[in-house]
Amino acid sequence: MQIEDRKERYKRIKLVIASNLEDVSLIGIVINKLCSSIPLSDTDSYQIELCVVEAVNNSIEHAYGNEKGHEVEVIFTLYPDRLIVDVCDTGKPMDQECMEQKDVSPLEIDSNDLDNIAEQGRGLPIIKAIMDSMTYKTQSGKNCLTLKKNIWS
Amino acid sequence: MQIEDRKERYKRIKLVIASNLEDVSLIGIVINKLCSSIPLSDTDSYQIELCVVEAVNNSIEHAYGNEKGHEVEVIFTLYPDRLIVDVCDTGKPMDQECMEQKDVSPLEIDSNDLDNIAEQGRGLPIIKAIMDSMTYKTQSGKNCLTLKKNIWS
Amino acid sequence: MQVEDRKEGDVLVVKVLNKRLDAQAANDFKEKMTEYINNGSPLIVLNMSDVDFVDSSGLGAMVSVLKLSGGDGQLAVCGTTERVARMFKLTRMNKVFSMFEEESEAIDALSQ
Amino acid sequence: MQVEDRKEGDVLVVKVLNKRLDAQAANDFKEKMTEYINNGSPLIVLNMSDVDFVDSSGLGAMVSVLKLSGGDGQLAVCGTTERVARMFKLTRMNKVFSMFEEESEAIDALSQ
Ligand SMILES: Nc1ncnc2c1ncn2[C@@H]1O[C@H](COP(=O)(O)OP(=O)(O)O)[C@@H](O)[C@H]1O
Ligand SMILES: Nc1ncnc2c1ncn2[C@@H]1O[C@H](COP(=O)(O)OP(=O)(O)O)[C@@H](O)[C@H]1O
Repeated sequence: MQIEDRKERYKRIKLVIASNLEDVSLIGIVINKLCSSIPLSDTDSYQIELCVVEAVNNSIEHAYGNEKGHEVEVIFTLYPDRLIVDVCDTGKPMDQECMEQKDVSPLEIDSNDLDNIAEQGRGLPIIKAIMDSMTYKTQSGKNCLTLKKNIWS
Repeated sequence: MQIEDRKERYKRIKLVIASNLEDVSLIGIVINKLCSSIPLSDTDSYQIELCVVEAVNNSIEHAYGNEKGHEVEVIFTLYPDRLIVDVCDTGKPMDQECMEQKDVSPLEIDSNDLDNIAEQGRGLPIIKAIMDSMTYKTQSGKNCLTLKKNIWS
Repeated sequence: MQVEDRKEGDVLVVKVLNKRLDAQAANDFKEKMTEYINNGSPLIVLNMSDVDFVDSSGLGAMVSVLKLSGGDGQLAVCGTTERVARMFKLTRMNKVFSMFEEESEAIDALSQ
Repeated sequence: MQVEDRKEGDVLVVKVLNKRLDAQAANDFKEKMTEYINNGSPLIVLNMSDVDFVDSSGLGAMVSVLKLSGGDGQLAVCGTTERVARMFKLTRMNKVFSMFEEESEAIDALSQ
């Protein structure tokens, strides 16, 4: 976290786990609680928890290829009008294509054609459907997926 | 966090805030939730929250002398039989004396002698009274207060 | 991943006891369910009332189990909590799985 | 730090609206209370029913206010939640402050 003047009021906490799927639920539980204490509704808190868990799973599974011993950072920053969650890893960066293709449309399916219903690929579409914005950046070896949710208070 | 084989089963999450009293409540809320989801009772969760908040306040106020822009790390590790919370800073180390003097006794007071009732100095005694052990170590510029609570399940 | 099972006529009722059906639990869940199917239980009711979190990996595992079981005439889901039901709706899975509020309704539906 | 106040006869009832009386809020709390005392409200009931967390800094601020007010004939505390009451017990503060469950009891005690 940088040293900075807090020109705009915010609260921030960073959460770090090892690249181990066993510990992802801790991130989920914590994000849910932080959201509900803003306070956001149970539904909103759960949906944001879901997005963050999807992003952390992606870092572990795709950026680190399920290799243990790396770190995934989640930075939760609450501004008066919005919530920003950054999910960062130092693994293999994501193809820009993955970000762009994953519009909300992959959630649409033909429910009668069971064989063609995918077993994967819903993580980024779910995030896109729930959050107000999602951006991805790689800088000096660190990849961050930034999720934004506007808060109406 | 080191790379390590998990010989003994545990779950771990690291929480980091800037040395800013405004953000300490985030640590408190999160620690409380992590404890209650172990699950510990409401009372135990609150008491552990209190100890961790006292330790984080001490790092900000004493180790960093209320100077902003530093980091306080809280590492929550849950083993099958115990909970370990490390509170770490990179500021001025604590005198070993402070640790040793602070027995549970400073909580004892003469309630009729209002003038002599202290306004400070209850942080470490509270921690000693609630946790099963408290140790302090400085290593290569990093100070860690380690709190242990046994878990009966 | 913990489950509890019992027979109701021809139907096997499987209750998921974990609170989270997530990336960590997904493979184990798939294996357990595959075992049930391979051991000759073609009609399965999945009781999800204890599950309060499902992510896309958990959902993927459920889709894979549904395919293996032969479709929604063979597998029914019941008792999803409101938040999980919402996740099913978001991903259109409410149209893929036969979903029931009560376990008894799900058992009846498969027993016919 | 937010408080709400009202007069009941000679007694000023001050309700703390923050959920946390912690190191961040302690100074502000002390200043607000000092203002009440200096503005001529010697009898104060402090309603803590909305506060669900007090740390040693919050406690220290309360002790300082108690001293300034002139002792427990002048200041009474009411409505502490169970967890906060437990913290008062641990630190023996339940013997230092006059504590009441109900606001009305605290007002009565100071009004005599
Ligand atoms: N953090 C990441 N790092 C690298 N690649 C990623 C990351 N997140 C997503 N991807 C890529 O985008 C694809 C789609 O991700 P997603 O929609 O979450 O589905 P799934 O994880 O089920 O494959 C992944 O298969 C992967 O190739
Ligand atoms: N993390 C720390 N770093 C440096 N000094 C500390 C730290 N924690 C405690 N101390 C020292 O120990 C003393 C007692 O601490 P404590 O019991 O928490 O009471 P208080 O913070 O109210 O003074 C402090 O005044 C300080 O001198």
